[in-house]
Amino acid sequence: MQIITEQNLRNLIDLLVKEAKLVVGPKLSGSVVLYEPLTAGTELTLDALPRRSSKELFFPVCEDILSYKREGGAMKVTDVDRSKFPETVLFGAPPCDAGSPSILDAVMSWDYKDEFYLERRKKSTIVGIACTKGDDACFCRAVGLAPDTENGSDLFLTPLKDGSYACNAVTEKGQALVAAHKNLFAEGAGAEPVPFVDQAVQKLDLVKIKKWLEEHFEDPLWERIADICVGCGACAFICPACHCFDINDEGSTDDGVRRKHWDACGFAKFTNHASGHNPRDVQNKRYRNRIMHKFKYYDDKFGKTLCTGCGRCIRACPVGIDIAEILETINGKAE
Amino acid sequence: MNAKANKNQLTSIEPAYYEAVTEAIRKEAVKILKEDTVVGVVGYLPGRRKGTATPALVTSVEEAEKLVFSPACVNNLSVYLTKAKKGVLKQGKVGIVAKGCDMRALAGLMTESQLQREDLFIIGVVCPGVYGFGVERTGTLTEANIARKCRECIVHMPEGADVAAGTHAELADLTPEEAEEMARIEAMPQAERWAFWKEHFSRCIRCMACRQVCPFCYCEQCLCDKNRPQAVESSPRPAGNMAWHLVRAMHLAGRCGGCAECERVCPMDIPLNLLNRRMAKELKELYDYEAGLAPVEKGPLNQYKEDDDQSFIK
Amino acid sequence: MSRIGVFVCHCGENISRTVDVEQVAKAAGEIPGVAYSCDYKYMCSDPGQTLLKKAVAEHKLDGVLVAACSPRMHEKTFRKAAESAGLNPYLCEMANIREHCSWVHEDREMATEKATGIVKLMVERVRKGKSLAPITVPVTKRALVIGGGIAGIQAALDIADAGHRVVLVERDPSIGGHMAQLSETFPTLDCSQCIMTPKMVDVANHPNITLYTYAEIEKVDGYIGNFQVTVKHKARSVDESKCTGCGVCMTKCPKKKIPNEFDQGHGMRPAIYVPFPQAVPNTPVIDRENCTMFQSGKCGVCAKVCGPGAVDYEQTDSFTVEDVGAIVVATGFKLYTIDRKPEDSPIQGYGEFGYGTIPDVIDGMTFERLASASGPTGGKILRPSDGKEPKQVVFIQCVGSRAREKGISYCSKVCCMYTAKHTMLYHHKVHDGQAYVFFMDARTPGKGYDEFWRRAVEEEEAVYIRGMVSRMYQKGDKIVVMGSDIQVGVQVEIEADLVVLATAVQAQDGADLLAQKLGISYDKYNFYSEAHAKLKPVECATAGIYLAGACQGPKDIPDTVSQASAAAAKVMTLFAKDQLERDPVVAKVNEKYCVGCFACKKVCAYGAIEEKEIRDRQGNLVKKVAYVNPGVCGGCGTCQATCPSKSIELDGYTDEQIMAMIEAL
Amino acid sequence: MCESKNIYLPNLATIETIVDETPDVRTLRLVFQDEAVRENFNFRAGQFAEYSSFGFGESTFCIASAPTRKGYIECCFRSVGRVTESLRRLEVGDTVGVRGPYGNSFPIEEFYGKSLVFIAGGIALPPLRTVIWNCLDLRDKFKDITIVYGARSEADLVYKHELKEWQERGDVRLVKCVDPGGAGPDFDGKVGFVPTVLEEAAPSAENTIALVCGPPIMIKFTLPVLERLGFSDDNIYTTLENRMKCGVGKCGRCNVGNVYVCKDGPVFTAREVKAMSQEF
Amino acid sequence: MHDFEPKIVAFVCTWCTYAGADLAGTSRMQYPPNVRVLKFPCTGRIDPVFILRAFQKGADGVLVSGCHPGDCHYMAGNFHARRRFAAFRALLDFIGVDLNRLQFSWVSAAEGGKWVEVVTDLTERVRTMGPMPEFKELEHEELWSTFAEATAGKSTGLNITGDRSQVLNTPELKEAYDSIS
Repeated sequence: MQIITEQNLRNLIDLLVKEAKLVVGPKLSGSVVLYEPLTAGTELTLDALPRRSSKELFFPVCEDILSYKREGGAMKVTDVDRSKFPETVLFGAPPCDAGSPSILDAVMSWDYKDEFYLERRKKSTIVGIACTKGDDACFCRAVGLAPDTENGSDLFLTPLKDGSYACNAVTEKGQALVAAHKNLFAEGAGAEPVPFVDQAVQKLDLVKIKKWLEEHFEDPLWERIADICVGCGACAFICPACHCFDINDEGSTDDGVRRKHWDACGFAKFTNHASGHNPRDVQNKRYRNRIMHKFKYYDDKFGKTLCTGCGRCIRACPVGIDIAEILETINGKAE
Repeated sequence: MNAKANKNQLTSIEPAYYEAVTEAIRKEAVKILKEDTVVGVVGYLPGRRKGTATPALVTSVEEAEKLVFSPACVNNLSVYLTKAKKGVLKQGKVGIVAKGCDMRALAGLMTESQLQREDLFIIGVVCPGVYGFGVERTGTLTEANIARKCRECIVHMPEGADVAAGTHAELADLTPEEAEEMARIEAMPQAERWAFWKEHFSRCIRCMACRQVCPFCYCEQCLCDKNRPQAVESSPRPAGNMAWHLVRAMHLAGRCGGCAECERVCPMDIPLNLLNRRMAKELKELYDYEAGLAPVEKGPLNQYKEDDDQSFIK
Repeated sequence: MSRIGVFVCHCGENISRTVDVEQVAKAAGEIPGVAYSCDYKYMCSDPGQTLLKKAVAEHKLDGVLVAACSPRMHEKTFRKAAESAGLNPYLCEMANIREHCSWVHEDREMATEKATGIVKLMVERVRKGKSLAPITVPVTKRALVIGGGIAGIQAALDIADAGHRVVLVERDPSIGGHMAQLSETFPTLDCSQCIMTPKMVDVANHPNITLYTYAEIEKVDGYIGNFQVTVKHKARSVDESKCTGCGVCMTKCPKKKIPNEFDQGHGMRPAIYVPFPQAVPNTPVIDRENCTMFQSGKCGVCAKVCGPGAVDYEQTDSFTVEDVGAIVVATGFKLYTIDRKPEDSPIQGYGEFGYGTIPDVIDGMTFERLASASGPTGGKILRPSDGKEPKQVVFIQCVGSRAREKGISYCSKVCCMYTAKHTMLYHHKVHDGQAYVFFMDARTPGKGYDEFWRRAVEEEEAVYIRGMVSRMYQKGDKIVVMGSDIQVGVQVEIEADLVVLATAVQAQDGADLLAQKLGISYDKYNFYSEAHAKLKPVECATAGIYLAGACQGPKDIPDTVSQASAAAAKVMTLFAKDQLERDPVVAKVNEKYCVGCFACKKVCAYGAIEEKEIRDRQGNLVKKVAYVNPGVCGGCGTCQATCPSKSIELDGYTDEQIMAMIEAL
Repeated sequence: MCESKNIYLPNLATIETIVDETPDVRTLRLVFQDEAVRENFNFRAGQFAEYSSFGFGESTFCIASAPTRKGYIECCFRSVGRVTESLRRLEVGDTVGVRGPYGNSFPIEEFYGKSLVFIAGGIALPPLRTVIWNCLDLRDKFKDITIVYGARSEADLVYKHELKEWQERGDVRLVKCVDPGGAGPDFDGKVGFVPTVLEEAAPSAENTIALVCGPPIMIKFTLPVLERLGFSDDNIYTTLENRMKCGVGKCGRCNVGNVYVCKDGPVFTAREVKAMSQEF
Repeated sequence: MHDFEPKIVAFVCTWCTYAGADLAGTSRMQYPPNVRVLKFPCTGRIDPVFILRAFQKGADGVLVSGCHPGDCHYMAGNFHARRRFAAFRALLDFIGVDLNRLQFSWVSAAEGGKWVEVVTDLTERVRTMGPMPEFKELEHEELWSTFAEATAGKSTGLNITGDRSQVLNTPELKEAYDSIS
């Protein structure tokens, strides 16, 4: 087994920074921990789940997709040079974050390919880490992941009781990373792993849930949730799997930028057609769409569940809507 | 005087207090539902996780008997009454559980023609305070886990409610953290203040939670959703974020009742209530106005006096 | 993409001396949306305007910017030219590169750069501009005059004589107002009633005037050209249509000792009465509070003696709604009552003058009644307490007026003159009497006024003492008046038989309430505010409402009559057209997004914003939104800056225009 | 499709002509500025595109011209929103962005040898107009062609000149109607709602395909009529208009259940529509 | 000519200040050409957002000027504006905008001289203060994840600040480190 000490892990970050890679990891930003570029290994903060998921590495909060400028009489449109996207290494993503790109790859490339996402994805290496923290909002086990799920990571670290990490290069990218910095890793048996935290929500039968959803497009449950949902986008924005976006022009009619940025299906005007027709005109339809999209539609279309059980939406919901509780309820209802 | 004496002694508010309030709320809610005074009651139900509660609209006696009040009942429920959000009022008279700070929002909404007093049955809560964020939620409220806004609360007693649940209880000798933080920022050099806010606003992802929980953000079309002309860029970039929070603070000036919900729900921990408090402080100093203490005819920015301060004008 | 034409004017050399106009025109041509640009020596000249018109046609321009002088100078000129070229005039704007540029800068390079910048900015304004159609409002050619004093009478007669119908509403049982109470008027000393009563009769007989006395304004809806005014007709208890005015009821009424308001309480009247013999209409009213029939149900004498059976005890207040196009407010004044309690008013009383406690301390209006031939003493000056002729009379000016510390800071304007008149009247009637006047200043501007005042002092032997009275008390049947003569610097003490106080002129009781109904503004003394102190002294800020007389501020009769005629002239101007056309720079509400917080309504100084109900097809109330009455909107745009969701927008200054201009900075 | 292409990048097109169909409905004829694009731009009837007005953003409409007519495309829109209003402000010679074509199309080849009934209401004629012209250009491949088209009022009928042309053609049956109260004195069509008029016109369902497009309420009442006339759900086609942003199956707006209208649609058979979750 | 020509934007009401500026012109008074005047019917129409927007779009100083209290052509527009701007100033101050860049004034139609004085004072004051960086920088600032050319230490303007001496404590590491630097 490959072992890396905590010190060397931080050293590795320093080296990668020096190599002019974009190194991203959990870092204290103001009073919150976020995934941000690390400028030194010492900045890596592994004791809290970042408030936002690591999806922004591939799917930024906001990005330019083109710029336009009227020159003389003619409009000129300029593409974004995606070749300049940096080589990136993501550190410290627990399975619920590290696992999200492999879910999103499907929608981003199923026919038309979103090269903004894919280029960033191509140029990134994910160093995942087994999760030994967790609180009563966590439910990764419930949706089929676990604190030690390696899938999604290129290199996977398991915290050991002596403070070092057991490393498993899951993919070629991971192997390459290890190979390039061999002297930081050591071969050995390693200490005992740090135990995982128990989760309040037990494993759910996602097939059963999906079936229930299929049969309960209309259900009082949706109205009950919608009664209190205030229609903000907090749950969607911090979710590792939500990927809705909006496209807007910013600037004048003569000179400006077209930008793609996060959007949320909970917003009242999300599906509002210019004609005034709004297929999801009330909050229960919108919340239903959120659950359906995660646990039915996405699975129908791409064979994957659009949720990693990170629990962020539960912690962030202004009105305490608890997706794990809803899933448990459905699980209990479903035959 | 008794209350005063009480105040000085309390170092914690025990679960028993909340249980008594809970009982009173349940009793009243059941009563008004049974008597058909209201079609529903907006209150709190316990959450799945320890030390949490969620808002709920209950319409039956059985549900009403499950209503609770605890330090976890942080939400300002008045947001459910404004039509752009929920419009529960459409169905008839509604009961609502309201803390003192929530009452300020109700008064403000009445001032702004969004609510009619006669459409509401207000179950006021004599509230000693609620939990802050990221704190130990044990059921007991102490200086260690009380919300920042509650430290400077001036509306423990809900004025103008139909009934009040609870008796006076307050924690003693709380340091006014919010006022201190505001003073600290005000004392910063200008560039440092800018850096402080810039850093905070750059984290904003425009999830609009601040807007959606705000009782006063009841516009059908928010200025930040309007993009021709675009006063506020809709994309979550530093420029638009700054503009959004400034515009919002300006729109709330003279209206915000200080429930601090925007700050509580911000997933990025932006201290939004500081902006609102700063505006409130200014309007108090300039025009001796405090929002939401009672429904009034006009807010401070909808009226003027001929001799208003103009020392800043050349 | 727009096709805007930019025309850069040299203004002879006024602009081209410091601004490279060719360069500006060239730069303008490169601005997106500009289809044509040129420079010309004098754009405002005929050839210049022709150039503009031709260019609009040739280049199919959809907007025009003239970079020249201030729009305050020539905006109208060019908008007219643009209009004649087939463009909407509001798509023509001016960039001010003369007053704001070439005249204030010397550096040619920088001035040129600035001029170009201004043009760029203004092009954006034109680009985002919208065609605006003039707003027309139908006009109901019928006027309401509130108040039947001399102001109201004059205004009503003028408007009626011009051929328009007038509704005149008077609160009291008779028109005539204060002027009917006066004995003689300054500076000519002609008899007030002699000149007043014929006018009152004219009102009664005028075919175009509908007279409502004993009536009040209940409610005012609508706006300029289209007011709906609800008039409350107080129960008179006498059917006006039946009453012949024979007066038998009054003579037979057993209750005759009621102090007569018209004589300031110094004469008596019955419970069924007309205020004074020449009252118009000559229809009595029953003073229900003092009528035995109403108080105890036993009497009914008047009904029994009334031949036509006009007395009707069952009568109740009734209401009519009057459609009018304009309103003249002529509610007049009242005199300051000295004993006002401090807790009632910020204005403090003058307890030191003994008014109300010493019977022989009276106010000026009471003196008028005493001096009036129709008054309670038949024109003899007899003091109230014992009916003796006073030999020493002290007049005190500025009681209430100009006393900031007591709450009123203004000058009541008429007191100097009427006090002078009083001394003369007194002198004429009591030849051996002596009048003293305590005064601060004698303010006598006005034709013949100073001469009149001098006559009082020099010929009529009034003793004027410059100074104020500090104390006054009853001593036997005398009133000791203590004061100082500041000119001589001595204390003065006069033992007077009668003291007449020239009390301040104040706004009528309830003036504020009426203003609120009318939606007009008033000052802190409840005098109504004119729209502009100099240029719009007759208009209210609320369109279609005009002011006449002392309701706007203290005035003497000639000023009042002038203003009344001026108000009438304004009404006639309004009535000269069937449709009222106005500048379309007004606010509009986006009803889709308005949530009805009515912040706009709260800040609107014009009262132009109303609450409008939006209902669905079933008639259920969906929401209330703001509605801007375009006839009333002044176009300041305060509402838009106040609206959080920008659901209200001022045409001609839209956010889109302004933002685009800021963008082009 | 080229691998490294920016799928959000529009092609630029110049407005060649503008036709006002009704007071608020406008047709733009667009010509691509890039010659290669102009030559190679191919689409099928029923597909849509994203049209952008720079500074305002993108809006989705079908391509309203027929794929058989090359060299240009046409779009037809009602100005109701911000983007459409800005598109309306553009003039001949101005530039718009066009992304597409996107979505599926009407399987016209499968209709060969059959009769066709087109049923459209109001501003929803453009999505069928592309098919109508496509079919008329290949007239001999089809049997009877019937067009039932109605709008709120006479003024709201779009493509008035083409309606006239179809009316005058011997090989098309045009039934044109307006809602009660919407007809002028000289109106030569029927007065009534589209479903009613369709029922009266009673086209045979025998070997016939029905293509329906209109506001949701019209479709709701038209489908039972077609059923009564004997059309099976497989022989009824419609096209859906949901709010779209990306047009390429990513942004999460247009889905009806698990169906991305922009990718799996916008053309669906009545059977497919009914199978979709109740959301529609 | 100066090294730095500040961009000054003036929002003025049409009845008083615009006319006052006209008077300055007809009187041939001189003042710095840096100011661009935007005309409004009334100061009551001026939304604080415009001021914000002006700063965002590159203004180094903003002047808002209207009629003296009591002189408002629309009776009360300037009174409402006065309160609004008093509040907005406090907000700007609180978030760290130097209020020396924002001037409010009452300039009547007769005060051509005052207009010149106000404009000159503001222009010269802002000139000595230098360009206003805050909002302009913000306009071009991107989140780290957005920036196409993002590389560590460059993207967010961050500098590598970690203490390397402590990290690179073994010779092997030092070697590895040096080999790539």
